[in-house]
Amino acid sequence: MLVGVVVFPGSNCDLDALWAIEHGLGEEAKFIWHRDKIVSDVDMIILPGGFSYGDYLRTGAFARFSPVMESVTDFAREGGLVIGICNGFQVLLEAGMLPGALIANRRLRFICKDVFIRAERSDTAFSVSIPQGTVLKIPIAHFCGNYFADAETLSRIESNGQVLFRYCGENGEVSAEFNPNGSSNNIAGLVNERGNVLGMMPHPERYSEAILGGEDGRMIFASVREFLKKREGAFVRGA
Amino acid sequence: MRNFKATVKVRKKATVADPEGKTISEALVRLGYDQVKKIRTGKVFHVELTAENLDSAKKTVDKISKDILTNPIIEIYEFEIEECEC
Amino acid sequence: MRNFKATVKVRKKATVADPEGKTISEALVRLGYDQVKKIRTGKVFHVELTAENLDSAKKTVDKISKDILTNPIIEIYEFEIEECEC
Amino acid sequence: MIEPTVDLALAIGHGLTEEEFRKIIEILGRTPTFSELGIYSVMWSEHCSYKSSIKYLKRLPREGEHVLAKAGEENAGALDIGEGKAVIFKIESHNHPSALEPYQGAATGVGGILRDVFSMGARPIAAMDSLRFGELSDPKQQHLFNGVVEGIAGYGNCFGVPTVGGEVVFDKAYSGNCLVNAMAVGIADTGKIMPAKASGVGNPVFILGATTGRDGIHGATFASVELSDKSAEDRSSVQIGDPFLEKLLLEATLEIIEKGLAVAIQDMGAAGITCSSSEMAAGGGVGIKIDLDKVPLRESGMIPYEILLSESQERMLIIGKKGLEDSLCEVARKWELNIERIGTVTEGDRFKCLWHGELVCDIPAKTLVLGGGAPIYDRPYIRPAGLDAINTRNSAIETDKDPIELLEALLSMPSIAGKRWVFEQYDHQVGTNTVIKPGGDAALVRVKETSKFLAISTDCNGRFCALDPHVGAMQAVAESARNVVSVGAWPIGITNCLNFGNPEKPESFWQFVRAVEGMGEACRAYNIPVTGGNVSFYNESQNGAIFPTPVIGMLGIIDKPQDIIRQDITSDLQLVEIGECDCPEFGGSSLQKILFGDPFGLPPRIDLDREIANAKFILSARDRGLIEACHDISDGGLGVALAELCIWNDLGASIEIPED
Repeated sequence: MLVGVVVFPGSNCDLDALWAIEHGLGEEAKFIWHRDKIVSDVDMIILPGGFSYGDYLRTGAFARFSPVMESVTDFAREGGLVIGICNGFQVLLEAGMLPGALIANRRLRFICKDVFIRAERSDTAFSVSIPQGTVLKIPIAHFCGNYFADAETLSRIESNGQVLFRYCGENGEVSAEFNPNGSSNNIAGLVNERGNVLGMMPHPERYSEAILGGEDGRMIFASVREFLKKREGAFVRGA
Repeated sequence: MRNFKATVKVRKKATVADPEGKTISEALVRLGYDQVKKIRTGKVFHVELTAENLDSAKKTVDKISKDILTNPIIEIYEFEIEECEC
Repeated sequence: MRNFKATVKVRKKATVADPEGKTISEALVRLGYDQVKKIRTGKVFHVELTAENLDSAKKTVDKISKDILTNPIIEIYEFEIEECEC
Repeated sequence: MIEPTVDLALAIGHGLTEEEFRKIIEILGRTPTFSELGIYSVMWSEHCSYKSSIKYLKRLPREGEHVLAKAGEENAGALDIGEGKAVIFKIESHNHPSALEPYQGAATGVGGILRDVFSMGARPIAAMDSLRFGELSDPKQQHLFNGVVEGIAGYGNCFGVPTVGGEVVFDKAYSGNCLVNAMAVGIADTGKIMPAKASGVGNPVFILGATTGRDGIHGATFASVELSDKSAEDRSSVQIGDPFLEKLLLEATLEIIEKGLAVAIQDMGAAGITCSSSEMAAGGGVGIKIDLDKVPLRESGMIPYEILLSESQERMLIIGKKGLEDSLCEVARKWELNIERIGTVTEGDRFKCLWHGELVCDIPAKTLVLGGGAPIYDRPYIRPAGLDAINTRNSAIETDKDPIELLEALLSMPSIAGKRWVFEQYDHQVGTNTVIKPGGDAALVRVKETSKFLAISTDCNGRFCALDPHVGAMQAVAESARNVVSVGAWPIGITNCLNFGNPEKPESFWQFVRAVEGMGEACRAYNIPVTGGNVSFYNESQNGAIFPTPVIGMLGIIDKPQDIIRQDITSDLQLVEIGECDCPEFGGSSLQKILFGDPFGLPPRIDLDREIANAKFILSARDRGLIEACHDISDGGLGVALAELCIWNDLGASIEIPED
């Protein structure tokens, strides 16, 4: 399996994502510079965390105009699997590939800590090997992680079952007490209607090796491998 | 080409939460300014640009505001523009 | 008591660098808006307050702007105020 | 700004003494131009020349088998950690700018220390911050504390370096003059460390990064000026940091070094172009000619004086290789950075600058720098008159207060209480190397592509140093060592940030001399080198001088994952105290502060041989698998140490103190 990690000017979790795929998952990964096109042999794309363009104007506001985003959109349109992590999630929202927006955390402070998230579905490419209801411990690190969507959009993504991860307590209970940043409905990660594009605020690449304090993040990457293997018996692009 | 100066004001739609505005108004009341009822925050961009005439300058500023300076899902914008020697 | 609405605009002093404004203007030029010569960013506060009269409302808004909304070391402010029913 | 005529009054106004002004005239054989006067005033300021401190810094142990770059030779210290890797590290202060504008002061402090590290070809893998403010009950101190933490977070998080620890201390001694010391640690390939010495006549000189403005002029001299209302009008010199540009600068600089396109690189810190180019020239024994017309400017109407002294942030001076200029510029363009050739390495030893074709500066580079012509002073020092009375006052404590109440009072002191509110604002996990997260004794980060781990600790107890700077400095080194040993590492070297008062006051300078002696003695005992650091004098204000505060930044090394001692314990374990507590010592203690306020008596005695024996004992017990966790007993004593271990692990403990 070959993973393409996109690098925007200001991305700072790109090295981490590459390392997690190579050393955490034991698969191949390569960087894709924001000005290049994506070569066809990539099985999944990661838009990594960081501060693309310094998060100036709005987080991800300029990254979405990078030349590479055209081919990221095409790749997704043809069913390719895309994960946007933290800043990467913000870029997907600005590019209109996922509904809603991310605004400043409720208490206006940058938050870096472990949180628990509950997997709402186990039938997406990103969660086939994560039983529904499983609680994962994964760290967050952001200032603008407060997911917002207007009432109509919110009810649509809930009824479509697009919400993949929700902030919760250690035993999976979803409540305001365990909502670190004020996100609507405790949303921590959601997929597009087709289910092949995931945006999530927590950083799975930071908990893909035991020595760093957790391995729950690797389960998301492992799900993608499992999904691709099961579907075609070989790694062929297209969901 | 002539020089123009625009002031673009961008702020959150009324339906969108404004954590910064809420925090500041709470702090002000705590400091004794209880006349303050509500605060909403926003951004302002002071743009200097060149254009053929006022009309085309307006079109450019409007396009920039709509496509880039504003996230239509959560924000609205307004702008003023005038010629200047700057 | 009567209701007033003020718009306080805060921005960096001209001598102080504005990395955000610089990055936005460079990005716009790269996106083809080469008419854009310069951008300076700032904040805007939409304040709703009550006061005896316009004069005391002005005094309050000025004090709030000077003491809290502005960092006098690197920022300057200006504001407009008007009565409203809001 | 039109150029004033140069005379003694103007020189005095620039912080130069009459004797220094005469020496400049003697060197040049004429009166200096306005630009040259500005250059000498900055290069001979305390901040750049170390003129009051170098006499004593030279006596510190700087040798060591692992030392790759000795203190003062390069931008930062460098130690070989094996497996082809070197650790590059340094700590620096940004005290005065932070007192004026806390957010930007702290942010640009972090930016500056990061550049020192990556200009040598090392990717920063950890940052630490040692902060000191007045009492937290004072709203002004809350404003400073809040702004400094947000500034460190704002810069470090965007740049992408994990801020993995440090310390925060609150004491009224720092109310008029906060301390913001920032440390950075990076990893480079031992064979690819980029020097800061210019070489190769004819090689091009480039300026890479931000454009140049008027910000920070007098920054260097400003750092050597006591904070008083007089310095209020210097406020316009506030420097603004751009962490996004710094991230591009990092990637471009590392790529330039990786591709062998440069012979020397130095970041532009205090005194901007002047300091970097003159130090690079003097260090390499060559000349440098700069054409100021070529320097990309952010503001109009700037004159040579301003361009040369500007401290605009996020700029690098690079000595390229003749013939490879285009490839160097290509790397800069890839990362969307300004790059401009502004000069050339020349024969001889002159630092020359042209403006509109006219020579505005022609100085022997060596005469500007430390170790060259910069003045060296042998300042008088004398033990403070009142210290005997303070030291002889009995510090034994008899109190009828309930010990549990006192323990709770200690635990709720802001200096001792948990710092989660601080480090949760720092991204302390970016880089996926953080093995032990902030909040413990020392931070621990792994070194990718090796089996090694680096423990990092910053420590100093200002109250101990106020009572006896010599013992206080030894305690600071020993405390850092206890912290790195607590996570299973052995000390390999230190950097230091020496925060002191006015060196022209003999009583204040006595504190500095004694502290440096103590630090040297302790490092010799641990057989570790001092790899460099920073001296910050004039930390005084109307409220008087701060506690003498020699902050130690120590690195320890762990060779394999099994050697890590974590602090997460399970129940029913035995608690063992290593080392004796043969007599009560409360001089300078936090308990003393709660009960009596200002420090008096003597600080706790220190026996370095016993400290090292304890450390060796712990690591050998660890080797036999006998240790689950280890925590050093420091501020607040045994009670606080036990309480912290329990709090960290949501566990209780029952303690019986044997009678004998």
